[in-house]
Amino acid sequence: MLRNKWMLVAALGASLLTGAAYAADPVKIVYIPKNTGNPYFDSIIKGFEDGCKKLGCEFTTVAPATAEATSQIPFLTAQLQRGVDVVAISPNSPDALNQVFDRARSKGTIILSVNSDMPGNEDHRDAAILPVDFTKTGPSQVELLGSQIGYEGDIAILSATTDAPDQNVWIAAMKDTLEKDPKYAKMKLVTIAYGDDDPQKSTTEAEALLANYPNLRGIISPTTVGVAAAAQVVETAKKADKVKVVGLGTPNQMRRFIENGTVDAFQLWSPYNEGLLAAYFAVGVKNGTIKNEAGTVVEVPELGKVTIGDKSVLKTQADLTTFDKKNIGDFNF
Amino acid sequence: MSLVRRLARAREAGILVMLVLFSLVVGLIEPRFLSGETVRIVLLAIPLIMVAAMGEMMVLLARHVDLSIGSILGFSAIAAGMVFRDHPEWPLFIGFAVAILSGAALGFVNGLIVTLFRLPSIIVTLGTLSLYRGLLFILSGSKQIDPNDIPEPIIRMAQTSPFGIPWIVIIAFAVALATWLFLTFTQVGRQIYAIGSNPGAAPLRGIRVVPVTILVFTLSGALAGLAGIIYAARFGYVNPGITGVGFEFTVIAAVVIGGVSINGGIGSVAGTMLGVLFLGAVQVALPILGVSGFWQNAIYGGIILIALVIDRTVRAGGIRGLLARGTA
Amino acid sequence: MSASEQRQGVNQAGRESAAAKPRWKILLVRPESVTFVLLILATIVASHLSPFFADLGFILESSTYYIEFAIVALVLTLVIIAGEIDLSPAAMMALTACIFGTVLKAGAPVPLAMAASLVSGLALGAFNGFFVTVLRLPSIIVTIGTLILYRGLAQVLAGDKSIGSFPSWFVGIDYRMVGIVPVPVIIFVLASIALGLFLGITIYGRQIYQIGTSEMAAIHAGIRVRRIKMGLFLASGLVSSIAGLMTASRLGSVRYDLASGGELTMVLIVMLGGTYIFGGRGSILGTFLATWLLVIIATGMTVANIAINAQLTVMGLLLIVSIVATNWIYARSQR
Amino acid sequence: MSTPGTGPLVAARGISKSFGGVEVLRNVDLDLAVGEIHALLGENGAGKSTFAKILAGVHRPTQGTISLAGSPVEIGSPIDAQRLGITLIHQEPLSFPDLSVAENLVIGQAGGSPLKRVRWSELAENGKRLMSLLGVAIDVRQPMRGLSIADQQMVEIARALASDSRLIIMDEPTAALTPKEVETLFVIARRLRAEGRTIVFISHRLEEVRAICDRVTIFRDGEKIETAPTASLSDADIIRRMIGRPLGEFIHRGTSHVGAVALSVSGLTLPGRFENISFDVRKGEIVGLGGLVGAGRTDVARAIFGVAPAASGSIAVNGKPVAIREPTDAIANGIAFVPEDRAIAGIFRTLSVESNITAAVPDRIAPHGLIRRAAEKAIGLEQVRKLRIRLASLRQPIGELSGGNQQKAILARWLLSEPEILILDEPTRGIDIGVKAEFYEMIGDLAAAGRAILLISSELPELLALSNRILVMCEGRLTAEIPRAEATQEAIMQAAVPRSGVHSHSAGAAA
Repeated sequence: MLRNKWMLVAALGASLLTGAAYAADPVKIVYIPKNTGNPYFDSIIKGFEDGCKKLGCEFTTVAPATAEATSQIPFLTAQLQRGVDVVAISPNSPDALNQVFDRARSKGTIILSVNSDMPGNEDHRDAAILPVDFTKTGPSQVELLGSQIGYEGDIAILSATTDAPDQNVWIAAMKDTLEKDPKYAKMKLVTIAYGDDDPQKSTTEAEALLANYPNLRGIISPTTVGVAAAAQVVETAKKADKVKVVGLGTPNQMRRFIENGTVDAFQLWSPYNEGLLAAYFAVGVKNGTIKNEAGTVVEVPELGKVTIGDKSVLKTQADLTTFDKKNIGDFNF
Repeated sequence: MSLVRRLARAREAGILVMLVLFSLVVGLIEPRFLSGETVRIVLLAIPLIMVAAMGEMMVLLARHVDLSIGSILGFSAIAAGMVFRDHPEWPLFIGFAVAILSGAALGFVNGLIVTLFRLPSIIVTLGTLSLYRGLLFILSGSKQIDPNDIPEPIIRMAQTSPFGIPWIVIIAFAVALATWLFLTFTQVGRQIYAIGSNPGAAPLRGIRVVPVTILVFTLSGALAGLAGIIYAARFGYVNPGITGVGFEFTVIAAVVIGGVSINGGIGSVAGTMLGVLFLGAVQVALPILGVSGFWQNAIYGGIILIALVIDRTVRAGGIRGLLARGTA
Repeated sequence: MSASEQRQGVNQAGRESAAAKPRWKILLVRPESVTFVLLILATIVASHLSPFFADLGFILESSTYYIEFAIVALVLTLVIIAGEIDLSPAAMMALTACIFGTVLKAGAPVPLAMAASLVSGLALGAFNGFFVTVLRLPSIIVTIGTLILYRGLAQVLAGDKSIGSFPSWFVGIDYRMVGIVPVPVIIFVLASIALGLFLGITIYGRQIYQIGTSEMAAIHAGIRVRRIKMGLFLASGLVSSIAGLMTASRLGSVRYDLASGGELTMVLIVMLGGTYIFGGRGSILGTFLATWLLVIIATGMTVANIAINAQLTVMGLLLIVSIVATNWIYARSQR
Repeated sequence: MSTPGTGPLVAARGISKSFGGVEVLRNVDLDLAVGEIHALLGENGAGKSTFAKILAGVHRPTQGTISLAGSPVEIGSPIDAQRLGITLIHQEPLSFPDLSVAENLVIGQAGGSPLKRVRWSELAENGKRLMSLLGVAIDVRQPMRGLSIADQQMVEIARALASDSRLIIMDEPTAALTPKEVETLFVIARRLRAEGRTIVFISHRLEEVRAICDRVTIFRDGEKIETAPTASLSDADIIRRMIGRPLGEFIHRGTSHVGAVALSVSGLTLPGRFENISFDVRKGEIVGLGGLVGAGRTDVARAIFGVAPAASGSIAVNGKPVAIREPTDAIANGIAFVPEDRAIAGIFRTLSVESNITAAVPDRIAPHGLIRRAAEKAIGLEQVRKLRIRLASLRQPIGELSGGNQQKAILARWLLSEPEILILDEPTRGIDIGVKAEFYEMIGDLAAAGRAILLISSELPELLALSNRILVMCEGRLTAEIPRAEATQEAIMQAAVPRSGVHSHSAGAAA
């Protein structure tokens, strides 16, 4: 907390002294997460900070209070007015920001979509930094749960909202895997519930799952709010041995459940690395050392080589990281 | 006139009938709804709303409204969570005290502004809704309180107690009982009803409207603070941007379903409890029926409007009075 | 209850009539005066806070994010002067915009979809007006109910999908410029002049003040109170759908959470403009100045990288302080 | 007159009170003895209610001191008054409609901590006892909502009894009561006096004052005129002191020619308010409408004007039936209405005199919707001159004017609409005595100019002086029509007071 406040002061100070602070004209990067107070994005910010420390770029972050579609726009405009070179953003809407992006890019500002892309609107941003190969999320989650329940029994999915694009892609892949891979033939997907990424709603939905399906063996929740709610419900109902919970969660959010045995394992990737990669990529593109086109290889000391893919998409890692009792102590985000 | 009185008395009975009918209809569509498991889920879902609803009910009884309870809940939960996280060695009751006292303090400020400047509470608390949320972001440094920062005994409150019923349920019903005793058997409790019933006459009758009004807002804040602890217990973490957002509308919906008049003076603890139960049943029924969560807000809004019309009808002395022209 | 005391005082008769107040004193208690002073102060402070602030083009561009609310706030000013309030316009903006998007997606041409949005705006306003004028329920509570209901219906209609791919001529109203002034700002200025004249020199404006000052007296003077109030709620619905369409054009897409929390901003603008929360007093000029005050404050804080938590705090404080100040000045002027 | 050896219970010295710069009480000295019933008399607006409210802590005096039982006291609030043993029975009963009768009897009473336990059975017992003492059959467990005004008034009286006060102030307590209830009240009042309590009795009814009051104090124009033993003054003496000049001067020598029927009302009914009201008003005629407060007179006027239309019955103007659904319809038919409660239903307090005067004639100042300042100013000035309205500027807020000038502005508003039928509801309430005479003159002139006038008034001398005929209402019904020749105060009162002794619970609205 202390460090955070200091950061704020530093940012404020920097903003007041702009003009005199950069004799060497460092690249100015701003990151706009979905909303403030979300621990997930704090890790991305940390990645940016560490990256910029090494590269000598100037980094700030600003965020709206709510993850509502338009709440990022005033911040975006203000940053452009401040003359930043690179805007990295985790957009709250796949299309509401298009107009502002277009204008920023016409003035030479680089727009990076971080952590999620803008499906269908890829030509409004310069590149996307994604944490993992999203096609692997679905099968990987199914395998994780299957291994815990002996590849047999009723399972359910607790998702975010019915229209959440990422989650829907993953769920489709999960269904596909369950249907086509004979390994999972005995696992039966009984329902998909939607908790709207709201703790209360997710909790009620998870409770309804337990009530409606007495033979339920497992829940996959590919959203951080949902997986925590599901774990909490299973713990409260004292059914941890019967119903296994897997999903995508952050270590800090899930640590308790891992340590008390409610949850055996869950998955995620490294948001920190996203920030790091984004910083390296941004500085490289701005300085002309990296060509923003498919096939170019970006080298980040901590990550190794990352190749720019189709539609200028960069992925920090290929496979998801699995967290369990053995390794969770190594992570703090 | 007798119709008015009968309707007024029948408020609680009416909600009970609504609750039973609703459960039966849902049960007919989806028999799984009528199970012991549902009762357990509903009981777990309602303490959060019930505790805050008791406070909001008192505010409405005094012919005011408190829109800031969601932010107060968030603030108190963060404050208590920070105590738990930064001082794990302190006894737990300090966290409780911090939550309840910080809530009471914010409620006190609401009451002070409303009475000191004679402003409509709805506008004042719309302002403090934003103000308190801002303060809680500042207090928390925009950092959430993670599950492993919340002590084990707090989490267990949502799971068990020596009596088998989870502590949070016991707390909720204890708060309801205390509220009932307070409103029914103390001078000041009756004065709350009197102020809401006729705010103009209250000071002429020797009622100290200003302190009583401030007290009501303070109690509402304190109970929202207590609800903050229940939130931490039930959901296992507190997030500055999520915890308590939109909570005020849920609570107001529950209270007005419970027959508490938005024009003050009318309402009972029993009715409010039924209102909370009804809302809990709706919340649990939606996923069981497979209705999209997107309907929830529309249903709340509709319920508030219907309750308003019913209240107006009762006060106007039935449908005929409602349709009578001219100025009332 | 000082008001009732004063009433009784008047009722119980008096002898001498007090002398009229001097002009300068009347000017001093004009509701807009404080707003104007604050506007100048805020501009100075914001310019010192960040070197990037003092750029007219930038301020005008940033203003487009608040202009939609401000246009609604102009009508809300009339509603509040008439002694009522409407807390649902932001939700109406979302619902009518979602209706626009849905109709468009169903294959209708843009003009038809726009018409659907405008008509639904009128219908939503009429729904509010029905509760207030026919059932005689307090508007402050009714519109809290419809605020939740309309937003909920928008959610039912659109889920959390964003509805987009509007034709390109429809998109980007805020990038169309007249000189360096974006079109929404032009609309706002024109609407301000029109409503200012409406309120200032037409008989309806006069009657709105009279209704807000004393509804009973207005009824007894043969003023069609219900009709005028219904008209105001209809106007509120209509202007909300216009603002919703402007937002849709600016974003190029709509979602149920469009303009969420906007009711706070709208009420804030009207209150900052010195309009009296209990009706009978206020002006379009005040709301106009308050809009720029808000734009300056919000933009100034954002461009100075002041964290959002401080911004929430400032906005909440501003609302409360502005009502307290207006009430205080008003009470003083009555002495 | 106070008992020798003991000082007065209340000694008020130099009490003055102003509201917004307008003085309503001037330098009043008054002693109230222990164990007396003391009448405060005066016309409406003479200051007696204000004085009573100062004693009860509702208002604070601008100047002056009050001593209670010899020691100076500060009565800053109703709570202070209660603690000092002073209770006020309000003219219009105060109640908490959602609380039970029993609770209404005690709520807010001083004493005990806020957390003191409420003992419900005791409350009910206590309530029953008080009700039987007053001889009324009210179930104390039912909520106040729905009680008639008379019953509410009895609860208000019971409350004063329950409070065990040494000074009980009754502000027109009998206005809504039946003779039988009034008698019970008097019995109780005498007993309270015997217990050594002091009662202040405010009433317009001289016979009641004679029946129980030991002394009377007469107020006029905010000043105390005289305190004297009741027996030492004749009715004529009292009236002379109240109005400052002999009654005779007021009588309008009707010179108007009474013409055809202008307004005809038949079978007008609004359930709960009034029933089957039929009468005619002719051109050039002043028809008085008398009755007690709450008899439904104002409701009838509001119905004719369309503010709260009747449920059934018909209204005809100049022989043609008209449908009046809202005031606009009434105005279109040439009806004007000067309402009783000027502060609430008459003036726009913070708006200019000008805009107040022109409020009912939008078409004359704004022919195409746009206001013509010049026309408005001309109209305003003309009215100010015609009615001799005293003001500093036409743009001045009307609230800054005196009551009489406010009322003139309202009258001006309606004269602008050139009405054929003018309904005046208590037109001279709260108006200076001098201005009152001007009003009487104007009303007479209006009738002389051929306008039909319906005059509602609670001041019997006013009715008697101005009316060609007097209609009387009681509990929502017309009970008498008295030609001028036969009209006396007694005749009017007889028709105005309910006879049955049983209230109809439906007639419960304030006039």
